[in-house]
Amino acid sequence: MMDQFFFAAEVFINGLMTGVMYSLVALGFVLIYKASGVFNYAQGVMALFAALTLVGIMDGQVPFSHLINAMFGTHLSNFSWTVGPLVAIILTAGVMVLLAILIEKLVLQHLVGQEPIILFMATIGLAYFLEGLGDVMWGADIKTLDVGLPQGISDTIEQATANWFGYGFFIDRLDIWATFIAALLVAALVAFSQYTKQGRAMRAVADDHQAALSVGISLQFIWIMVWSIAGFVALVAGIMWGTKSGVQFSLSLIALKALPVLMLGGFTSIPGAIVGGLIIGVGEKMFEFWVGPLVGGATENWFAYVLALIFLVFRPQGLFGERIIERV
Amino acid sequence: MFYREAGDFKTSYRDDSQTFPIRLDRWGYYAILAVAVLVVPFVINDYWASAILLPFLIYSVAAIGLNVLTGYAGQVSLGTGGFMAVGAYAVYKLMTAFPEVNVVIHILLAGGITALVGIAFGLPSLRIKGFYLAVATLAAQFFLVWLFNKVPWFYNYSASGQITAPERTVLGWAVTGPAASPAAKYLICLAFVVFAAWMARNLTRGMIGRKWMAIRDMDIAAEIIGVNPLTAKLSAFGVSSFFVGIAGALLFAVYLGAAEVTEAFGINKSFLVLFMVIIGGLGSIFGSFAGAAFMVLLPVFLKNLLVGGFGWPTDLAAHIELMIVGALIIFFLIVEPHGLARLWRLVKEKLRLWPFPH
Amino acid sequence: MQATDGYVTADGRQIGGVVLDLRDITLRFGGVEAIKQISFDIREGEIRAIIGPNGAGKSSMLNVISGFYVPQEGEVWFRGEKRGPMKPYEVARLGIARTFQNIALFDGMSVLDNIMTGRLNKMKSGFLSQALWWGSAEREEIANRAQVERIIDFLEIQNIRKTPVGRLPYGLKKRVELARALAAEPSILLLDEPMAGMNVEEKEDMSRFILDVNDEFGTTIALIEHDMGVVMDLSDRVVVMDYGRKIGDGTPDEVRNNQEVIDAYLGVAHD
Amino acid sequence: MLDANPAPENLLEVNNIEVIYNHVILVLKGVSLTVPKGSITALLGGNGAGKTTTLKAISNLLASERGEVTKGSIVYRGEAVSELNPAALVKKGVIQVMEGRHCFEHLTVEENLLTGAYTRSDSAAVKQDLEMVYDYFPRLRERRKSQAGYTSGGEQQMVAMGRALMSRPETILLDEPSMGLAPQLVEQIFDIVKAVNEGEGVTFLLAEQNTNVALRFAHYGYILENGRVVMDGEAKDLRENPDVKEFYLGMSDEGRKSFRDVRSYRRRKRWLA
Amino acid sequence: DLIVPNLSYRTGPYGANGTQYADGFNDYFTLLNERDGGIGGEMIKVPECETAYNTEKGVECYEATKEGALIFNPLSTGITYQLIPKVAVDKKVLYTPGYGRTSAKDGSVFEWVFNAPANYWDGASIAIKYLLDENGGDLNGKKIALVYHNSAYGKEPIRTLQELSKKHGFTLSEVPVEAPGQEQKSQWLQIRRDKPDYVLMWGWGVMNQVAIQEAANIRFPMENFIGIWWAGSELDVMPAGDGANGYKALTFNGVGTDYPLYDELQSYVIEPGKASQGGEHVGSAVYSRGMYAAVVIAEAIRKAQEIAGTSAITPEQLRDGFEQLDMTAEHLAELGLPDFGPAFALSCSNHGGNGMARVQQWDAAAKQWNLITEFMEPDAEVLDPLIAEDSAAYAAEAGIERRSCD
Ligand SMILES: Nc1ncnc2c1ncn2[C@@H]1O[C@H](COP(=O)(O)OP(=O)(O)OP(=O)(O)O)[C@@H](O)[C@H]1O
Ligand SMILES: Nc1ncnc2c1ncn2[C@@H]1O[C@H](COP(=O)(O)OP(=O)(O)OP(=O)(O)O)[C@@H](O)[C@H]1O
Ligand SMILES: [Mg+2]
Ligand SMILES: [Mg+2]
Repeated sequence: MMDQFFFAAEVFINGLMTGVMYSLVALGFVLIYKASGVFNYAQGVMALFAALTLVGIMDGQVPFSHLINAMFGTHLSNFSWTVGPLVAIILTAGVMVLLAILIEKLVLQHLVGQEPIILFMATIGLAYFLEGLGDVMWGADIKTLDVGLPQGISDTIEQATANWFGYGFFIDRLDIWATFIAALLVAALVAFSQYTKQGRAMRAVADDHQAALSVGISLQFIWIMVWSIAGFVALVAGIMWGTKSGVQFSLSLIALKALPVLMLGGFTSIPGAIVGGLIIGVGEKMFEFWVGPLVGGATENWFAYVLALIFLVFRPQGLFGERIIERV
Repeated sequence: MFYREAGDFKTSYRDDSQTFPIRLDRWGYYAILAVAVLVVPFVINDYWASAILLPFLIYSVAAIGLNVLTGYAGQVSLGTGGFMAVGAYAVYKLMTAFPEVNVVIHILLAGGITALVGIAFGLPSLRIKGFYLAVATLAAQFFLVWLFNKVPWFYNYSASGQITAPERTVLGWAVTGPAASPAAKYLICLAFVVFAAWMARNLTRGMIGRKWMAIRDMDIAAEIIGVNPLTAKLSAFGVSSFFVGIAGALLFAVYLGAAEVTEAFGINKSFLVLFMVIIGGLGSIFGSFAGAAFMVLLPVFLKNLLVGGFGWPTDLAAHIELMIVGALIIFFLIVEPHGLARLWRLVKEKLRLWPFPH
Repeated sequence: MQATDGYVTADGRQIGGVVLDLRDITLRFGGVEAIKQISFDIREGEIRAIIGPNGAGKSSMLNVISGFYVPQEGEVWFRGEKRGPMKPYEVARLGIARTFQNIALFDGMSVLDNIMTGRLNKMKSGFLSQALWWGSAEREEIANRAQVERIIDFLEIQNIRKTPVGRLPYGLKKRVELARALAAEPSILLLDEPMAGMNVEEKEDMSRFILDVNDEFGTTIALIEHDMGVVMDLSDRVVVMDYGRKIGDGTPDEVRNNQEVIDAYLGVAHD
Repeated sequence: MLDANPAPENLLEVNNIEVIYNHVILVLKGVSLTVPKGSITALLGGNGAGKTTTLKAISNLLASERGEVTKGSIVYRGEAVSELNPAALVKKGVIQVMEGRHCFEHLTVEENLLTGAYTRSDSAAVKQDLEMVYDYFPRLRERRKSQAGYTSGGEQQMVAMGRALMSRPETILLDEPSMGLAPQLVEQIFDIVKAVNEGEGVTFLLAEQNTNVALRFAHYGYILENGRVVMDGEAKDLRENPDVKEFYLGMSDEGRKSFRDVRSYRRRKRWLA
Repeated sequence: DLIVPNLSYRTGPYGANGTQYADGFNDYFTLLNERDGGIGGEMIKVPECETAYNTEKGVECYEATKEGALIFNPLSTGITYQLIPKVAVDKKVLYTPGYGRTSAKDGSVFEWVFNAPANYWDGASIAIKYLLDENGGDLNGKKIALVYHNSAYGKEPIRTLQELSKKHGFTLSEVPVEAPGQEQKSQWLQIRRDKPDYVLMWGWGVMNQVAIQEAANIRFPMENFIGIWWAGSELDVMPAGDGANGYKALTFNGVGTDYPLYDELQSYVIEPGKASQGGEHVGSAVYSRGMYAAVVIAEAIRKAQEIAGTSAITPEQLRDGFEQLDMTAEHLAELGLPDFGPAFALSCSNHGGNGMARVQQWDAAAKQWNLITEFMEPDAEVLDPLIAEDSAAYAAEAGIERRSCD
């Protein structure tokens, strides 16, 4: 009986932790949506691209080696060096900034003032492009990513809980780290968007491109800034998920797990991304766990969406999203 | 002045509201249709049917369907794959349960069933808008796929959960099953495409279409001037799902012949059809065709060019193909955000003025 | 003030009984009280103006009439019956049409289609008939198109009928909006600042249209406008609002000389 | 403005510009105007004359509407500015108040005003200016915490105007400031324009339908019809011009006409033809 | 020339596995061309076409390459289902070793399809057989969980396992994982609670890596965790590091480069730089499986040439070659691959061989797979009726006349 209870608690906690992992991806979406009203479909691919780049740098891979080999008949694969995690992360962040600049210059700049769905479509084009680019640059193999984050069940927690409750809780150390990192990111991002001039400008841009231009806000600057931050967030998400399951194409699909989170929390709310993640994480785990076996399992994907949908019916802008202004 | 409308006067409101008000356009379309019906069936081969024409036609139907919902009624949907699955499974159940009934009726009924499902999943649209709705329709996508995967009744308890289309004939010609000739498959799809385009065109030029567009452009104002959002949105979901269901039925029964729901009707289908609609042009029937052509032909063309033409290794070609498709999507959006259909209209406007710049 | 069954205006038009009666309307948005205990009526065939400073609650009042806002307190009586809670589209079916302060045209549609939407309650052909473009659908479309063309002629916008409204300049958009409202053949027409952003010449045109509608079809008109010249010249009776309260109600002359109105709104006396 | 000795203090010169939307719609067909430093210049004309387009061409906001300047040049303080981006232009001191308010709906009234000061970094002075704006528009002080999307039309107009003032510009391009404002407020806004113009030397170029008020406050006026300048002159001369009087001021020889009487036959203006 | 198209996938979610398989497939034919000048004097052409594991692209590839082609091996159960009816019309051979439609083993219904040496049902049966051996022939009262990819592929073994559970008295719990399977916390917590004695896995792609990682996380004993052959590549175990040590998987091909053939591969293909994609993956489990598929095809071609008396064979002749193929242990040894695959023989009615496979185990320290059993036979008593039933159902559904195989 007691065991059942502890077990439920364990599922609950693991749900929370999974939710945090989802939130890490959702955060990137929120940032870009807040700053430009763009629903960035490419966020998942950006996480993949960042992780690929990070591994590539760490392992000293020659970028585009396949292409070069195919064209010149060479046999390049690796440089003779490897790079430490910290330096590699900084370098990768640099690459993401570069990417943000390119995206602004080549895409967004030309689409100022277009409807959201058009911009959405452009990010889909971007997703295709980045996916191809990531593969061409770094190859399509599965890569193991190890930046020194601890992984596996935490023995300390297991022993402590075993001593206290007579039931050892299994909690992944990677998840604990993810929670810390997510909390930090959220705090920093909330402070930035609510209390700084650039944050205010960013929200202004989301509301009305033309008006933002007319008061002298440089869309170019705001967008590069926001996409850089979102690129960095993607890198963080890529590190966490890549550590967990290897860096490979499927990493880009975690975006689909982030969408219900976003929806539930509200597209425009940074704290919403976290709270939404927690609710979705716990909700889908509990459902899969107790109802799943009755209906054949594998319910998580749709259940997350249905859960979000139920919330939306009551709050169409998500839990913390900005009220949708309806006036005539 | 290559393209002229001057001298093409209308003397009645009926003439003025016809589908192709400009004579030159009308002839052009008749010519295309004539070629499609009278020439193509005689020259078509397996490759052209399977790799190009069938997917193009079937996705055109799906794109018309989604365009009704997203382009005309303004409700972004990412549930297309799921609704196509409804069409596919409905037609499968009908075909196996009533083998004596003509498959054309099955396909239409499958569309009807999908319409009902679409209406049910359209209900949240009364509260939820924009991208929130888009994401909410994903609930339909994932739920439906899960359902067809989990409930064995849908796939007639086959061991692997695959469904396979039995052979059915129309006017004595096999149109489904392995023995169907490319020409027969092509013609049946063509018939449905023409039917879908014609019906969608009728709906969108009349009052129903105006209600949809009113809801799309400004839903509150529409309601105040008398549009009932409930019926307008749900009818859009219904009509859209009807076409999408037909497309799903054709995709499974005529084109693929066998399907497994997670693979054939996954989320990627939803995105693919949405791309077609946006690239082609929201709120344009012609755009649905243009978008379907773009998304079906471009990858095939690029693949043939890069692998066949330049002899690149397939993996490099595939990756670079992705990059090119992505870049082209962005390029076209920049050139004309409202899609290929608008681009085409712009070209016509230019042609009309030519050689003068404006 | 007037006889219950109407009155005769200065220029000799017969005004009928009360068609729309608003009683003690109070409307709140969170803490903001946009309308406080306002009552007034609109009579058959009259041109009724609503004026007041910005943010007084005029547009909100029209929204209450259209059913878009539901007042917390008060009742709306329509043709002698208390109107229950109604959705905006149901209100439209009663024959109440309107235009909007911030133009609410359907940007993606042509002028013609925009105006045709105004006739949606006049077109009854079924779904199937429309899908197949058969029988009633086509006949009805043509008949209604003819009606719309009359309105287009009337408002002198023939040359832009096929233009997408998104491209039109502001003033023409206002005119198209009026056309859309007229297409519904309403018995009551609510106009929210129909002449904002127009120069005198265009205002003259607009005035002419409004008067003609009122004259030809006997349409009752409620009008919000900031141009005092227009208001004073056109309207039969004027309601004045300020901070959600009603501070005056009467003929233009009465209002013009009401001290409270002068202080709150008019500023210097207007000619 | 065909003075023999062109005034050296011309702040803004627009030379014969053409604007095309969507590559095909020619809207401005050669518009030229000059705005002397410290002046209030009015741009008048009917619906669709091209006033808004002219202002947007100056502030480089056409790109986002898929319009472009295809001919002519725009010179600000002797420097061609048509290649600058709008933000850079604001830094140079030119700010536009757009037609139709364009508030940031989700930001509060106060945040809207503060974004106006985006290009400034003197926070103390910004605070002061905020108070100044609130003094100009007391109504805004009352609604400072509400989201701009939920304020009334007139309130939004005040927000837009206040936001522009917050950037401490050298030149303000005002597009239909009086639209939708109560009469007293129209006067008040023009009084503010005048005060800012005289007190702080800010130059104004304003597009206005309310010719009456505009010509009372402006120094110089241009009348635009159908994408061309059809008449220009000192404001007081324009006010006396019989055509302007009839078509823009609604005056006939006998004084103001009643709007009720315009139903009879009216003479159409034929300046262009 | 003999044309053997390679419908591969090197992109998308399963691209990493697909690449290795395709490399092995290509390299073996390159070896034959380089070393022997093809088969029977005919060069082998292997045009490659990218399917991205997508059925529609698969069909496109099939149509694009079928002109003159002998045989297809699309490495995707979904694409296989598309092609089964098509190859019957076009008269092409479809070879689906270890995947595809299990009942295609019945050659009297599936004339053109071959799935030797083993299929999913064989796999399920062999896994249970292995467990029986481990438990002294008794699984009564044991709990076995099946973690599977929630798709046609993953669902394949369920029927068989249910039958086997009836026969051997173990309880079976089914734990589906929705593709792609990046997140499996609830599945593994469920396993942690239910404490099954053994876990079987039908996974593909990222699902495998995550499952092995999670299994390690809940400290599930790795040696009680057995994957099907598609869940038995180096890619699956590497990300879990030491945690994966002891993990087992079925296989029907050898692993590593410790076979004489690899010396020749080295000198004829890899060193001259003719290896597909630079020979990065030579010797990996999936590479070896791709190569094994090529070996079987090559031997069938050889047999067909022998029967037909001509080197330029047709697909029909290739089918006959397959139906008379006899892969003996000696023959494999002659090819330089001793004990690389099971011995099997095909016939008109048996297109699936005898279904033998063996178990391999991962050694995390040495980073290699070790073969820990001999080839084992599946439980024909259980499987044969199932196959007969399923192929009969297909024949009825598709209106196929059962071919006489006497
Ligand atoms: N984005 C656009 N695309 C196409 N045409 C446009 C666009 N914007 C404006 N126009 C056209 O340009 C012409 C001038 O418009 P503009 O808005 O400059 O006029 P305006 O003088 O400001 O009129 P108003 O007083 O009504 O605001 C109009 O005929 C209009 O139809
Ligand atoms: N949906 C809403 N939510 C919150 N406040 C609102 C809402 N609608 C209107 N208000 C507030 O109610 C008050 C009255 O607004 P309303 O739009 O009716 O004014 P108005 O008289 O039409 O003014 P104007 O002449 O400026 O258009 C304003 O202060 C406005 O901010
Ligand atoms: Mg108002
Ligand atoms: Mg304007």
